[in-house]
Formats: sequence, C-alpha cells, structure tokens
Amino acid sequence: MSITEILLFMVSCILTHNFIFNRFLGCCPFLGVSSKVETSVSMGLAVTFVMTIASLFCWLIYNLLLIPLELTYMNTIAFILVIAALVQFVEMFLKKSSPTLYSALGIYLPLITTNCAVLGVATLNMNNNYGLLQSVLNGTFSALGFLLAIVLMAGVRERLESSKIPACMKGFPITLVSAGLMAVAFMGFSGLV
Amino acid sequence: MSEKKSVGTVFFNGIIPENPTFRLVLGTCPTLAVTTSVLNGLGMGAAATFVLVCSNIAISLLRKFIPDQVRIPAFIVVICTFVTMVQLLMKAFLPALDESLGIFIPLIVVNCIILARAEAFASKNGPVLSAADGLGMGIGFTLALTLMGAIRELIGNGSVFGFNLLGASYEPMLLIVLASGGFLTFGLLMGLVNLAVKKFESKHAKKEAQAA
Amino acid sequence: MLKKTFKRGIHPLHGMHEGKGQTRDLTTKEYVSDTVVISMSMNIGAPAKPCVKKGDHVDVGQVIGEAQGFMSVPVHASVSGEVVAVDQVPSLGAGNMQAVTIKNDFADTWVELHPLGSVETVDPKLVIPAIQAAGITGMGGASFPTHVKLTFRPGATCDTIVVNGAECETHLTADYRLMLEHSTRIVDGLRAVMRALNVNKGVIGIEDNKPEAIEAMIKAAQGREGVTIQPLKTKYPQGGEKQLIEAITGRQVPSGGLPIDAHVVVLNVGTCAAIADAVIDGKPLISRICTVTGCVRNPANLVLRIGTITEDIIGACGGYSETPGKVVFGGMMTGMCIPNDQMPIAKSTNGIVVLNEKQARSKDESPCIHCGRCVAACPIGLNPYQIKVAADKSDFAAAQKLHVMDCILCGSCAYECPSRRWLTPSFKYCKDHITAEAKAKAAAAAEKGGAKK
Amino acid sequence: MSLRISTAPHMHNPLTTQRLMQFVFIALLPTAAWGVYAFGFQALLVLCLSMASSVLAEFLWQKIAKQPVRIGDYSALVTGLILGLNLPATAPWWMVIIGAFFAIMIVKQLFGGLGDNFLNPALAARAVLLASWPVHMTASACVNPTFFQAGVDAVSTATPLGASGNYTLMQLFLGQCPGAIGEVSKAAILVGLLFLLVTKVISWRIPVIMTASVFCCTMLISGATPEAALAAVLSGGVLFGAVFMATDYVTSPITPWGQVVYAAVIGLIITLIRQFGSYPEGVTYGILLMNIATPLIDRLPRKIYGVKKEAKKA
Repeated sequence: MSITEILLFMVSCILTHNFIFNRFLGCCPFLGVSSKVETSVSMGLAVTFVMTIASLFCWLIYNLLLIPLELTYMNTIAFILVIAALVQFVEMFLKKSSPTLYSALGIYLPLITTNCAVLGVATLNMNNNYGLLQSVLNGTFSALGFLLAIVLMAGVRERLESSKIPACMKGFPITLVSAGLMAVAFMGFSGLV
Repeated sequence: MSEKKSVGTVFFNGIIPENPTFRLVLGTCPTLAVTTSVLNGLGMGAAATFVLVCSNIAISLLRKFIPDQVRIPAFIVVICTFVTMVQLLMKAFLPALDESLGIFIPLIVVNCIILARAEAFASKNGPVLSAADGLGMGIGFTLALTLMGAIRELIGNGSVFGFNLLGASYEPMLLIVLASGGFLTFGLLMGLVNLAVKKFESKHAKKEAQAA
Repeated sequence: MLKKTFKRGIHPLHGMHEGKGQTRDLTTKEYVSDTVVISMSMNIGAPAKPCVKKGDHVDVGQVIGEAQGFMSVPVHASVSGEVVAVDQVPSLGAGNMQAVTIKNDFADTWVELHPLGSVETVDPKLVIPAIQAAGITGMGGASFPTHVKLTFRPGATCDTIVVNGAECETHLTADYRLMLEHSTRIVDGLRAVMRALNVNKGVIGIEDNKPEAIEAMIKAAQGREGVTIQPLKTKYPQGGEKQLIEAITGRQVPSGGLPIDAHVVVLNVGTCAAIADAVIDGKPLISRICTVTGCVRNPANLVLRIGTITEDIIGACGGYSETPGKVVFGGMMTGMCIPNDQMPIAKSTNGIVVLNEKQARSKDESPCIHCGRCVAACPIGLNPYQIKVAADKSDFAAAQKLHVMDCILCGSCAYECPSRRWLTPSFKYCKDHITAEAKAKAAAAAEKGGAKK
Repeated sequence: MSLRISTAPHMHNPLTTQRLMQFVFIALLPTAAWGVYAFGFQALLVLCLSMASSVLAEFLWQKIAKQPVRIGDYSALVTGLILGLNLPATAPWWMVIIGAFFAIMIVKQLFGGLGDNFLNPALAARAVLLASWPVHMTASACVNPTFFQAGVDAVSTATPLGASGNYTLMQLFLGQCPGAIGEVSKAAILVGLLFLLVTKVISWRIPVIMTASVFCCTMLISGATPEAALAAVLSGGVLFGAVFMATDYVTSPITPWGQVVYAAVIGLIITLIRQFGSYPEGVTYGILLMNIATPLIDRLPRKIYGVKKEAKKA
C-alpha cells in the first residue's frame, strides 16, 4: 500500500465508516463509558491497543491455521478465544511492565472482551479478505475512529450534565439521541473516500 | 436465591420489567444495526432467543462442572457453539436474511444480554428456570427489535413487513433507516418507555396508597 | 503619556461619563449632623472595644474605642459632645455591632494633637505607629487596617508603592475631588509611606476620564522624590488591586497571594491623604469625602464625619427626588445595599447611591446562552459561566478547581450577562463557603493537635 | 421605610438575551428580503411557515412539559427564520413543518431548551431533512425570472457549486444565482454582518476566520487560483453559515482562542467535503461537526491571572 492509500484508508476508517456512527460496532462501551472525558480517553486507548493486536493475531490464526486445516467455519469460536486470551495476556503484561498504564486502562480491559468492535473488526477483516497489513491498519484506524467518537460523546455528555433534560430522557435515551444527531453530522463525510 | 421463583414470573420478568433492550440497555449494537425493517428485527430476535435459551439450558446443566476461574471463557465457548450453529443453519435455509443481518449474526457471541444472563441467572439456577429466563429475555429482546423495526420501516419506507401501508403519495423519511435514525428512534423510544413506566408506577403507587 | 491597562474588563455606563457627571464638578462641602453613630467595627479584623460610657463628654479625635490586638485599629470621636448611648446597632453584612452614639454640641473642641512635622523630615520609624494610632484603614472599600498592610512578613520585600486614583467604580467622584482639592496631601501621604518602608518608587495611577486630576497630581508631584503619575485607560475594574498592579508594574499577584508577593503595596488616594493628616497634623481619621448621588435632589460631594447617619446625609442633599428603591454604600458595581436609611457611614464609605424603584427591581435569571460575554469581561481570565454551573449544584470542589477563589467579585461578568444570571452573588457564596470550610477544618485540626498534646 | 437589598452589582448592561435575539432577527432581514425578492412569494411562504411552526413547537413543548413559556425571547423565531433561509424556496410545506418541529423539539427542547442544545437546531434540522428527502432539498431553485436579466434559469442544484464557473463573482456576490433562500445574496449577508458587529452581538473572529480558512484551504487543497478560491467563498452557504450559524452562541466555543480553532477547522472540513465528499456542499456538516467538538474546545486551558502553569499541575 502506498502512503496515499494508507491515508485514504485512515480517513475511511476514522470518519467515513466510523465504527460507531456508521457500523454500529462497540455501542455498549460507547454508551456506557462515555460520561467523563478522561475515562473515555482511557477506554478508547485500551480499545485501540487491543483491536490492533487482535487484528494481527486473528489474521494469523485464520490464514495460517484455520484455512490450512479447513476449519474456517470455526472462525467465530477461534476469534473469540484469541481475543479473550489476548485481553488476559495484555492485562497481565501491563500489570507487570507498566503499572501506571495499567491503572489507567486496567479496569476497561475485561470489558473489551465482549466489545463487539473487536470481534467485529476481526470478522470484517476476514469477510473482506484483507491482507495482513491492511487488517492491522483496519484494526488501528477503526479503533481510532471509536476513540474519536467516544471522546466527542464524552465532551457532549459532560456538557449535558448541567442541562435541564426531561427526567424520562436522562441517561441512555438522551445519549442515544445525541449519538443520532452526531451520526447525522458524520454523514457529511460520506463519499469522502 | 433463597426465594423460590415461579417459571411464570421469571418468564415475564424479561419481557417488560427487565426488558433487556429498553430497561437494561444491553445488546445495543444489533438493536441499532439490524432494525431497519420488521423482518430483520424479528430474524435477529429469533436467532438471539434461540442462542439464549440453548446456552442458558446448557450452562445451567454444566454449572456444577465449570470451575469458577474459567467460567467466562467457558460460557463464551458454549455460546459460541450455538451461534455457529445458528450461523450455519441460517446460511443454509435463510440466505436472504443472513445477507441482511451480515456480521451481526456472529456478533451474537458478544451480545452482552446472553453473557449477562449466563452469568447472572443460568449459572445460579436450574435448567427449567433458566430456560424460562432465556425465553423471556429472548422474547423481550425480540419484541423490542420488532417494535423498532416496525417503526423504522414504517417511517423510513412507508411499509411494514414489506407491505406498503401509507400509500404511494407518502414520501418516506430516509433518515430513519440510516445509522443516525437508529440512534434517534432508539433514544426516543426508550424515553417514551421510561415515561410510560413512570406514569404506570406513579398511578400504581397512588392506587396502593388509596387502598391502604 | 502612555496609558496603561490590564487585560479584558468592561465599560459600564460608557458614554455617560461612568455615571459621574452628576457630581464630578461639584466642590466638596462640609456637612456635620447633630448625632453620629460610630461603629466599633469598621475594619477587617478585630473590632475595637468602647472605652467611653453613656453621659461622658468627648472631644473631637478622642479615642472612644480601643484597638484589640494588631489586626485592629482604634476608633475616634468624630464630633465633640455627649455620649448618649453605647449599644448594639445593625451593621452592614455582619449582624449587630457595638456602636457609640454622640450628640454633637457643635463646639468642635479637639483633643490635644501630636504633630510629627513634615513628611520629608519625620523619623520613618514613627510613621507606621502614627498610622495605627490614627485609626486608618483602607479608604477604597475593603477597610483593611493600613498599618497591617505596611508591616511585612519576614522575607517579603517591596519596591513600589502604587496609589490607586483610578476610581473605576461608576457614579463615585470622591477620590476625584480629593485629587483635585488636596493633591499635595496625597503626595505627602505617599512620601511618608515611601520613607517609612524605604521604597524609592511611588506611582499614582489615574484613569484617563479624569484629565484634570491627572494634571493636578502631576503638578503636586513635581519635585517630589520618586513620585510619578501614571495615566490609565478608563476601564472597569481598573482600580482593583490586582488589575492596578498588572497595569502599572506588569507583574501579577500570584494566585492566593497578596500584592506584597509581587513586591507592591497598593494604597487608595484617600488613605494617603489620611496618612498625611496623621503624620503632619497628628489628626486621627474622623471624616472623609463621600459622593452622594442618584435619586437625590442635590447630588453632592460631602466631607462627612464618620458615623453620620444616611437619613441626615440625604436630607443635606435636599432629600430623595423619587421614592428610593435601593440605597447603596459604594458604587453600583461592588457597593452594598443598606437595609434602611438609619445606617451610619463608616471609614470606607466613599459614596452613597440612591436608586429608584425601577432601577432597584431585581431581575429573574434566564438560561445561559453561552454568549461568552462573562469570559470576555473577567479581568482574571476565569470562565464564570462554568463556575456558575458548579455553584448552582453547590459543587464547591468543582468551583474551586475552576479557580473561584481567584475571583475578585468585581461584578464585571454579572454586569455583562444578557441572561441576568446571578454570577457574582454565586461566586461570593462559593468563596464564603470555601473559606468557612477551610477555617473549620483548620480549627478542627488545631483542636486535634491540642488534644494530642 | 423599606429598601430592597441585593448583592452587587446593582446595574446591568441593558443588552438582554431577548434584545440579542431581536438584533439577530433584524440582521437576518436583508437576506430574507432578498430571498423573497429573488424567489418570489413561495419563499415568503416557506419563511413564514418555518417561523410559525418553530414558535408553535416551542409553545406546545413548554405547555406540555409545564415549563414557563419563553417564546417571548425570540430564540424560537430566530431558529425558525434561519431554518427557513436554509431551505430551497420549493420546499414542500410538510417538510418545513417537520424540520421546524425537529429543530425545536428534538434538537433543542429535548436537551433542556435554550442554552442546553449542543447542536445548532436549524442546522441539525437541515441536515436531517437533507438526509431524509434529498430530492426536495436539492430541488430546482425557483428563480424569479422577471428579475434575473443575466439569463439564469431554474437550475437543479441547491447551490451553484454543482455548476461552478457558471456565475461571475459579481453575480455570486449580489445573489443572482440559485441556492437556498437565505444564502444567495452575499451583499445582504454582509449588511447583516455589519449590523451584528456594530451592535456587538458577535465578534469578528468566527465569520472572518471561517471564510479566510475556506479561502486558504481551497487554494491549498484544490490548488485553486485566488479568483476561484474567492468564488468558493462566495458560493453556497459559506458566508451565511459563517455569519449566522457558526456564530450561534450556544453551540460555538466561548474562549477567543477556542473560536479561532473552531472557525479554522470548519473551513477545512467544508473544503474537504466540497472537494472529495459526495455532498456538493459542506457548510452544514462542517459547522455541525465542530458544534460537537465545541465542549472539548471549551476545555482548552486558559491563562488565569496569577496562576502559573507549574502550580496548576501540582
């Protein structure tokens, strides 16, 4: 891939096909962990980290193990095990090597196992027959798109904290409506790549 | 779990009081993504219900044998098995539906409703109750998805189940079937449900107060 | 001459000469009423203790309240006559306070005075005790005992004395008249302080809407060692201590610090004149210039004895011209409302502004529209709209994080707010609450420490 | 004798929210008048319908939610007018009503009403309408044929961007081109801008920097000549957006530097969407996207008197 292609791919993953606003992947943490800007940044970074390695390992497992063994129908089960193991491993590794990073990202890591964005990106890589580099880039850039979305959302939600929102709309409903309006704005990027 | 629960209450619990979509806000991704039409919503709901019931029963049966430390991976493997079954069955018999649900069928694995019920209910209760819980939750999820699908299809396409209801002169509001429309519909609907529940509860409380 | 100023700020009543037109050209007149009520608590710190009793005869300048400790100043009789009462009277903002009521015999007999002579020859060591003995507190509004301000904690140094002649408050012309009529006295007072503190730079800052005052002061400062006049741009709150220091020296007082942390002492022109009186004539502080304006028949700049009752003052100005809605001690931006016109003036009362019913009506808050006018106005650089959100939720920790403690309560944000939000009152509430909390904590900690011992 | 007591300050700048909104309304009148003149009676209908439904929506919501009715503050009226000016003159009546109700009820009141919405209501409604009924939103701008001598006939794009180069700079400037009702006459918009600046309703920062950013980005990204870049600034809704929509108090950053960043990035996004996107015009989306980023921009630290940076960290 040339630099231009990579750049375009980045714009596509982050803006045009944003995981949250376009593909609906990773909505649970997006709605759940976006009440404070600081925590949402941590969550976004943790997801970026895991999605990048997960894309790499899932690609390796799928292309070097499942295809030769003709076990491709086992992809879902293989991917989810890889992801669960990876998250566990990353957690242990971070705990030992970088306690500061661990204290920032630690509590979000177990949540990521069931973040459909991670399994989603692995499945998308497989469905689109991406190569190794493209898979990893897809993982990173898509996760950065998630990071962007969750941080923007957190900023908006912090502002909403002081608003006079009707009681029945407080919490998830208003967050969803905000996300909807944000998705409308993100539609502006459609066709950009 | 000292109190003995009846199968009926467990079943109905999932449909309204603890509706996974509107009250517990679990499994939001498929709710948003696939509800562009009633049929999709119904299909997704049915698939999830199937996995939910089966995995609940299986986990409930296996709960004595699964060591506590590895229970989450074990649950995931069990769930994943059923998801793969659904995936293959759907590909074989309902290829059109499989096409429109796409990536969200394998993603049932990470649908938080299923894991949450396995963890919160099936690993602590017997198979019959777990099956009732799974069915209740599944139907609650399906109802929510179908409702959302119906509303979005009606407004965004002028039809329900593919039948044109609003006449040829109706100009559909395309936005509702787009991504942002999903968020908007879900948010507004949840707000309405909250409002209704609140009204109901306050009325109930008033009646009780009057009775007392 | 180059006009200096600070960042941001506002222009209240711009184009109406800051509301000063009514009184700026009126020469000061002396007014003495037949009864004065002199509060024992006219300064920040400990109140004085009355040392006269009912029926006593007092002379002008006689000590009637003794200072209680270092953070306190004595109080002097402002008229001669008979003490008719020593009792509790309502005071501004602090519940009831002890006060001495004197019936004036209009003899104006003075106690024996002890003049120290020229400010250029006086022994510098005698200046600060003389200031304390004369009962001088900040005349600009804050009423901080001046001798305390001039006594530095160990290690602190001062290289500039800044004299505040900005008079940025609207409607007030007391300092302006003082600068015109007693220019030399102000310079004398400044020189006395400069010699007492061994500082060789004294700057008098004056807003450029008072060109006559600038001229008069330049003339008075001619040939006086180290004294310069600095014209300032007309902008509110130019006369705020921190803003004045920023404008004149380019330095900033560190957050939570005092002007001395920026090696500066700020004195009001009125305070300087009072210091000159105390040093040269040995006279205590018993009278001051006060602007009476707004809805009164004959607005005036009056020389009033401390303790003169508002009702008498208004009477001396021809009475109310409309039904009064609010009577404010001080200017419109930072002044305090008095509950009734029986309130006597204190050492720091530089003006009385009478508002009619319409001007006094309070306005309801409407929602914040994020217009940013408060941010553009705040001379400190705070985000008032954010602090208000925290204040409304009584989230004092959040307010503190947003630096509410650096707020100088100048009222600029509240003045500019198109939604009429009660910004400054909320911030005052926050600051008071946080200060009280910190005090309680310190007290509790001290008690604990004491118990351990 | 009883006197009122309150805390300082005891006076206020006479400029109230209501007055500010009135000023914005007045500033919009020249461009609205031009729109009606250029597009005829139909445009007037759209504007009136939009304003009426906005005010009605606000009134209904506040009645139903049992809130004090604040339609007297002109904010709903201004939203309605801006929305109307953002629509083509051919907009069908039901679309105008849906847009107005969406703007007031969902974008504004659902979030708590005036001051609490994080998106510009009129713009969000426009984006929703554009996504829902693209055909109506980009339908032929019905141009008053008696007025245009320049031979402009009904053109089927909402902005002249689709047919760029067909209009001279002068035509673009005066508004002899198709487009939404309010965005065509740049001259009328500039009159409004002048009014807003003189009355100090807005500062120069956002409008000037945003248009400058569009100009510079067009030259840099598209490699356009200065004349073409000027045409880019004068076409479509750049000026209307810069003067009336990006400057919306509620949804734009408060701090001066925040406003600079905000306006510059809007210009960049507009250029990117115009150049590469599938929509012909990017003003709506550029402003909406930066509305979303505004809470984050407002978090940028500011210099506070007497507070040192090191001290802040500790």
